[in-house]
Amino acid sequence: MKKILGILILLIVVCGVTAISNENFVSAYNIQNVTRLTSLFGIISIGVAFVIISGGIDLSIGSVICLIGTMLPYLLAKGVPVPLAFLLVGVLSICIGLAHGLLITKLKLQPFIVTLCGLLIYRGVARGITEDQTQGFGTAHAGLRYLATGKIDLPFIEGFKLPVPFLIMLGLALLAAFLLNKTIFGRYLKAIGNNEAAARYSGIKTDKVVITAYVICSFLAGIGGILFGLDINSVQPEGIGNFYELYAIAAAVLGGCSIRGGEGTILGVVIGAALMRVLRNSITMLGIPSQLEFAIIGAVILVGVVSDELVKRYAQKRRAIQQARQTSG
Amino acid sequence: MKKILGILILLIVVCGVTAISNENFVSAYNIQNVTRLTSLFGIISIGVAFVIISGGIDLSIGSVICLIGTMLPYLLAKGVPVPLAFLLVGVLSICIGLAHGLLITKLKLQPFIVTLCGLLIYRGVARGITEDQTQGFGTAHAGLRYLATGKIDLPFIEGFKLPVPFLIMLGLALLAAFLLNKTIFGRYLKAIGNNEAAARYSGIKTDKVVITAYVICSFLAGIGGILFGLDINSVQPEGIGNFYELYAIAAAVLGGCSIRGGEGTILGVVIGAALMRVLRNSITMLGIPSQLEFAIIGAVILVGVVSDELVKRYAQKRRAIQQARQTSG
Amino acid sequence: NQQNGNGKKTVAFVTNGVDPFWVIAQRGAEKAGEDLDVNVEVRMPPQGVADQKRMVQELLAQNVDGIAISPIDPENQNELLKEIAARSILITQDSDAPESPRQCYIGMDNYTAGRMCGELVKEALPDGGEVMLFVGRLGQANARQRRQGVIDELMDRSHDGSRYDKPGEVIKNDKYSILDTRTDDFDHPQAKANAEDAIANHPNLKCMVGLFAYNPPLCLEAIRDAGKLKEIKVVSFDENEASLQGIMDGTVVGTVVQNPYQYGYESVRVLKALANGDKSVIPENEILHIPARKIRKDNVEEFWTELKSLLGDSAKKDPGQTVNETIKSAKKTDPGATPDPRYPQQQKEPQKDE
Amino acid sequence: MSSPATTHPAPLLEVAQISKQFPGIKALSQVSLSLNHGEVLAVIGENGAGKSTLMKILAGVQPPDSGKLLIEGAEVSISDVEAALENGIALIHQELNLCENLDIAANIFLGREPASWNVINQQQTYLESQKLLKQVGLNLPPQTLVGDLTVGQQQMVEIAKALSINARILIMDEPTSSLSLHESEALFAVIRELKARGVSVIYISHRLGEVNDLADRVVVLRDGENAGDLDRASISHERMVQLMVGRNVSQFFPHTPHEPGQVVLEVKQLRTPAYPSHFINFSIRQNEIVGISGLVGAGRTELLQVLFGIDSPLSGSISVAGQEVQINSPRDAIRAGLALVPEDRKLQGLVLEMAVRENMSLASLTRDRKSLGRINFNQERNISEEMIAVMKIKTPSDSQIVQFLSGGNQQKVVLGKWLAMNPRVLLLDEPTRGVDIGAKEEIYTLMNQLASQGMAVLFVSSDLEEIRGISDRVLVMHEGQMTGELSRDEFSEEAIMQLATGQTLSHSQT
Ligand SMILES: Nc1ncnc2c1ncn2[C@@H]1O[C@H](COP(=O)(O)OP(=O)(O)OP(=O)(O)O)[C@@H](O)[C@H]1O
Ligand SMILES: Nc1ncnc2c1ncn2[C@@H]1O[C@H](COP(=O)(O)OP(=O)(O)OP(=O)(O)O)[C@@H](O)[C@H]1O
Ligand SMILES: O[C@@H]1[C@@H](O)[C@H](O)OC[C@H]1O
Ligand SMILES: [Mg+2]
Ligand SMILES: [Mg+2]
Repeated sequence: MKKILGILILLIVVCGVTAISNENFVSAYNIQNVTRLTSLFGIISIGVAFVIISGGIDLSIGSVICLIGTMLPYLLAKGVPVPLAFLLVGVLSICIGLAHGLLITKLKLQPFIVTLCGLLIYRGVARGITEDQTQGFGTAHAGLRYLATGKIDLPFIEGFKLPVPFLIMLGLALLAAFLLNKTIFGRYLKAIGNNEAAARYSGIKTDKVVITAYVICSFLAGIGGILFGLDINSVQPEGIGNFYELYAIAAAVLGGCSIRGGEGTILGVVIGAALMRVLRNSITMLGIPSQLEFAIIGAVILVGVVSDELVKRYAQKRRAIQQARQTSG
Repeated sequence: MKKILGILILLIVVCGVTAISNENFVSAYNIQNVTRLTSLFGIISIGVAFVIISGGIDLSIGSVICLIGTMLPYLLAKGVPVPLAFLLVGVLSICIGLAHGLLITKLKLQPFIVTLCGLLIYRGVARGITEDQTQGFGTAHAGLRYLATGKIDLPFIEGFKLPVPFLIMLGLALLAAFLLNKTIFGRYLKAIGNNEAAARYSGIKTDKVVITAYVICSFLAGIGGILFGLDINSVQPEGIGNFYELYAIAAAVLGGCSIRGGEGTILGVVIGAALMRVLRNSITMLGIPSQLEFAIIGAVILVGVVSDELVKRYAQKRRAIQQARQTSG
Repeated sequence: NQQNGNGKKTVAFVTNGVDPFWVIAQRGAEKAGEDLDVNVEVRMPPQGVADQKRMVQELLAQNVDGIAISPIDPENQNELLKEIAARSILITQDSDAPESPRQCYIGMDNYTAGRMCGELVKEALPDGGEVMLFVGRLGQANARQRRQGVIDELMDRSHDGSRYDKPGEVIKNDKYSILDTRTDDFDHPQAKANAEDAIANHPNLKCMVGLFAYNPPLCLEAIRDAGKLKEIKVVSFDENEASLQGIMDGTVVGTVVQNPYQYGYESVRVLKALANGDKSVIPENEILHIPARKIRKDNVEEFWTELKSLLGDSAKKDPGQTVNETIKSAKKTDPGATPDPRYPQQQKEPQKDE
Repeated sequence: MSSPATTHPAPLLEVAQISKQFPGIKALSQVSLSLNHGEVLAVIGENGAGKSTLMKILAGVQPPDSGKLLIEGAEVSISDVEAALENGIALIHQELNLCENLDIAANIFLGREPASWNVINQQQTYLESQKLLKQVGLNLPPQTLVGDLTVGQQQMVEIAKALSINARILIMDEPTSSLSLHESEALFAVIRELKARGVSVIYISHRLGEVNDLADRVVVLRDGENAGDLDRASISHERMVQLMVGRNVSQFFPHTPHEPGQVVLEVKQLRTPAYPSHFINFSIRQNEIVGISGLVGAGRTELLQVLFGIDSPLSGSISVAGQEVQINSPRDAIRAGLALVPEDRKLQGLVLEMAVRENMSLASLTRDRKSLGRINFNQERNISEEMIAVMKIKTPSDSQIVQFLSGGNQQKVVLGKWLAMNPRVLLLDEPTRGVDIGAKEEIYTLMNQLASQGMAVLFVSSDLEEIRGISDRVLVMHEGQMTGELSRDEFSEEAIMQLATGQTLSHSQT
């Protein structure tokens, strides 16, 4: 909770500063856009959070987005009916996660290496299949595109409409939070992230749990790929999703996931994703040259983790002093 | 040694197959090119090997290449004299490594996160300073460019000329191997990578050693940046070096560095870098569509680590059986 | 020069990146290969200059008889271009390198094309207004030249391709103000986000100019989502299907199209001739000018019908397919010198100012 | 406060009023002690008494919050390990601290490599290592990778390393906890020799027998404070225990004979991966406590791990309550009614970052789950509260993070996790390793209770007193083989050692 508080305050400060210096920031239109993108990145960040909590890492997310994001329009263009196409790409993303999980648990390969290979392979396959040609839904499938670009009127608020991806993200986040906090799977995941051996010695089928985490991650990356594709309607295999795994990981870490495993909350991850998107938006709104975008995002993440560490140390010291006073007093 | 053998055989096989199916592969011109690129990637891979052996990771290499690679021509274009410009970018790259090392050791931040921020920041800074304009040396500094593009006649072999970067890489590799195997620093590095606490309890100033590893890595990335820049003579701030950290890490891992730390040889890393380059070259020479390039490289790395693991297991099992036979016999 | 295999000549066509635009060019090159009985190797470097250098050297290692290249950074790549000229035959296409020993340039002038784009903006906003530019990377020479063309045209400056206005500063005269140039690094979601941010941040924005093929459709997406089709005009570059559809619908003012198919076809034709020692294919000024064209509402239908008829029927069958895919099935074009019917007015004289 | 009992004007080392606070715990409070030249000083105390913390302060691993250190009367500041080494202080840590990727010689000289111009003189390290290895009785080439050694051999390397420092003050924090009797003897010989050379040794152990044999003087810590000193003459088992726990411990091994019931666990022709050429056969009955004795590396841990499904057997059969069971994972073992308290509670027993409650429920969550895989939070709380009460676990609440409990209480949490599963057979691997006397006694009592309630208890221990004290029956292993079985009246130390070293019993056949 304390970890979330810090980033929440940061988010509010960034929003506040931007809103004060540029009122367009709080226009319904802008908020809708930021919300939509937060939702898309939030979904993939939630996925990677599961892997990070299990003590692993997934570098292949961007390439999974690429593969699934190109395969859906590719299949549709080939005349595959919509439900079947969805089924196929869904199964594909699950198989990818399964492959990662199996290699990592059964062959004991390093997650970093396995998913680095994934990063290279999936984009390569997508580029090979599509021969590097941009894929799109054209003007057909407008209904489908509603999933990514649709907006829903809100009963009480004038002007502001809720982007459909936000609802998807919300649903997934609630499900993820439930999984993580209320189910034995979530408990096992955290136990494994902290101490894999102890979990195994307690009769937990750790391999199954870890594999499930990778499957969730790839599956959500797949959903991300579908939504990104539907959103922009032009999926270039060579370019789409490059570096998105790093944004997702950064969001998860900002949101309180420890790269060492065992720690993390879904709410934090979503706030982390929101902070990343709001930052990019604010940079534009504040008139900062777009070239500096990444430098600023990087600096904010760094400041975030550094201050988190310093606050932790300070709190520890304070507690020690207080206790000393109590003991002596 | 055994780890190197596997990848060496793989390298030879790839070379052999390609040479048989396309004689141009063994033309002096092609070998020179592959050697030059191997040398450039070899240099940054050697750098990251130090960090990996210390048990860390460096994701910022590509961005350091970008920053140093753009700053050198930028400074020269601003009229800074050559030696001063070299000094400045050298110091800059060392400071970057120092910053990483200090954050990781003194603030106990995760290497993954620190260098991820670096990845975002350095490229952002380079883009900001150059305002996204491509930097180049134009036709000036031809002498300087000799460092990257020069070739040296060999006394005995007709036609083939040794690219200068190869000599640079050779010098650095020998120095690195000496550091790693013969000096106290190398010993400490391996000790820290395997068991940081044990090293600390032995009176080793672990922080200093780890910081040095990051400095070496960033410094070699800086040299890489200079050479890449001199080689292509046109440094696009948004483009140069993207994903190079991943190639460097992959080369190091292929070459026998364990991502868990404590293990690795410089010879292996150089062979790893060579394999990555030769593979890309072979794909072209064999007429495989270039879109599949990455898929194939990813697959080869994966096959490499998987078979490494399987061989290790098989050897273990064999040893166990032999021992059993001895005991019972 | 050594031929590969069966005595056929082999020529190469090297692009400056991966883009649907280049797939069209590839078809042209391949068609020429078929028609003229030469082997054609097409290379698209995804990662900029370094990749381009590597691909070129690999082609040279394979002893190709000629290379037609779109240099990403012509000034600084001179050495590589010299290397090509020394080991093979060098011509440039799409983007010229006048300082290099190239025998010939095939294509248009990006700066002039940018100015044509600027003219479309002027037509769209006769009374002036706020304009914003969108492009993949400013590191690429053609992007810089196009951008400068638009700016100079709107600012009513003289024709001078060597000017450079820094990005990040508002450029304005009494009529037009060019607020910014946003780049997206070929990240399409970011390209759309850039357009959205512009809409959110500049309520008085009147026109968006997309300088790379994928930019205009993404601008259009953002404008449509924002419900601002009436307020904001889109000016386009290249013939992305969505851009053409926009011109038909009236949501896009117009587009400046090049002739990538012809770039490909002509490159192969010229290279083959040169490889056989026939220098007559090269015009005196060493520029085979394939001019850019403006496509507006009045000629889009004609252009698109031509395009579709050229590409065959399959384009109509499945609207989900992109232009580039349908081009794969491109069938019969007139061989050799007769240009592609889409681009009727091929000129062989140097371009002039408007 | 500090009044050395000896005649030396200034003791070699004086610790004055050292305090150290950890978050939530006052580890040391105004602790003082002194160490004379050529003296073996034993420091004892219950788990968490602060022994290791004090030693880490002396070795420069951790800084004290307050207090002074004096060497030969002069105050010194020991800010890091290097400073400690300069002052001639070397520490053998409680846990092994070796680099498995380096060879023996490299480990011995780590941090002090003989070198010129930073280039290591390998030859010299090998030569000197050879001598040191001989001294500690380890017959291995110094080029051997430490990762290939057994735990006991690694501990001997640690000792050789400490010797190589040529320290004036050598601190050993529980050096024998992973040594066999044989290796322990070699260590004691080394200590006596050091003492003869005038080296002072601070020796920490929970094995009071050793302390009795070795120590010139004993300092007792309790709850981070000085609890008393004993000089050579007044050292006795009872006095030490009394000072440590603050009361008299009357009956240390609370053995009540049990009437064995039905056979619950039967193992036939079992081959383990560590010793594939040996077959193991044995059985245990209800109400029985069976101890497995043997030297380090005898394959006892391996046997329990195979029974519990951590490792898979190569062949053979395991039956529980007369029914043959296939055990390929801990899950299978749990289903069959087995439970294992593993050897290393921090590595295998506990999730240190999680709460007491969450650790306690880790094994039973699946059994108690609600629909949709939800956790039954009520049941979880009930179990943990019940176990805390039954086992008298000292913790502020069941949401305390396990890391902050003392070793004994941590061990009880592991036990509680399994008792919640109500197993038929309880397997315990070194259940009292590193556990203090008070908690030890409680664990013994618990084992007794469980056995009398009908559970079969099978435990592995390297502590002979413990084996003899609480077992109904003892099995002895040697290099992966069951070499014998002893009933309670045959439990002599000699008999067990004979079997443990692979000899046949001289007086009778089993
Ligand atoms: N790094 C640390 N952080 C927090 N608490 C600590 C730390 N190290 C030790 N403690 C706590 O300080 C107290 C003293 O621990 P210490 O290890 O010195 O005990 P000990 O006497 O060596 O016990 P044992 O016999 O179990 O080894 C314990 O309560 C322990 O949990
Ligand atoms: N992880 C492992 N890898 C390789 N060998 C092992 C491993 N664990 C145990 N062994 C070996 O298997 C054999 C049996 O060891 P085991 O730990 O079962 O013995 P033990 O009697 O329990 O001794 P200890 O007192 O050390 O626990 C020993 O030779 C040991 O070195
Ligand atoms: O150079 C090409 C340009 O002409 C086109 O507009 O977009 C893609 C570029 O690669
Ligand atoms: Mg201790
Ligand atoms: Mg054991």
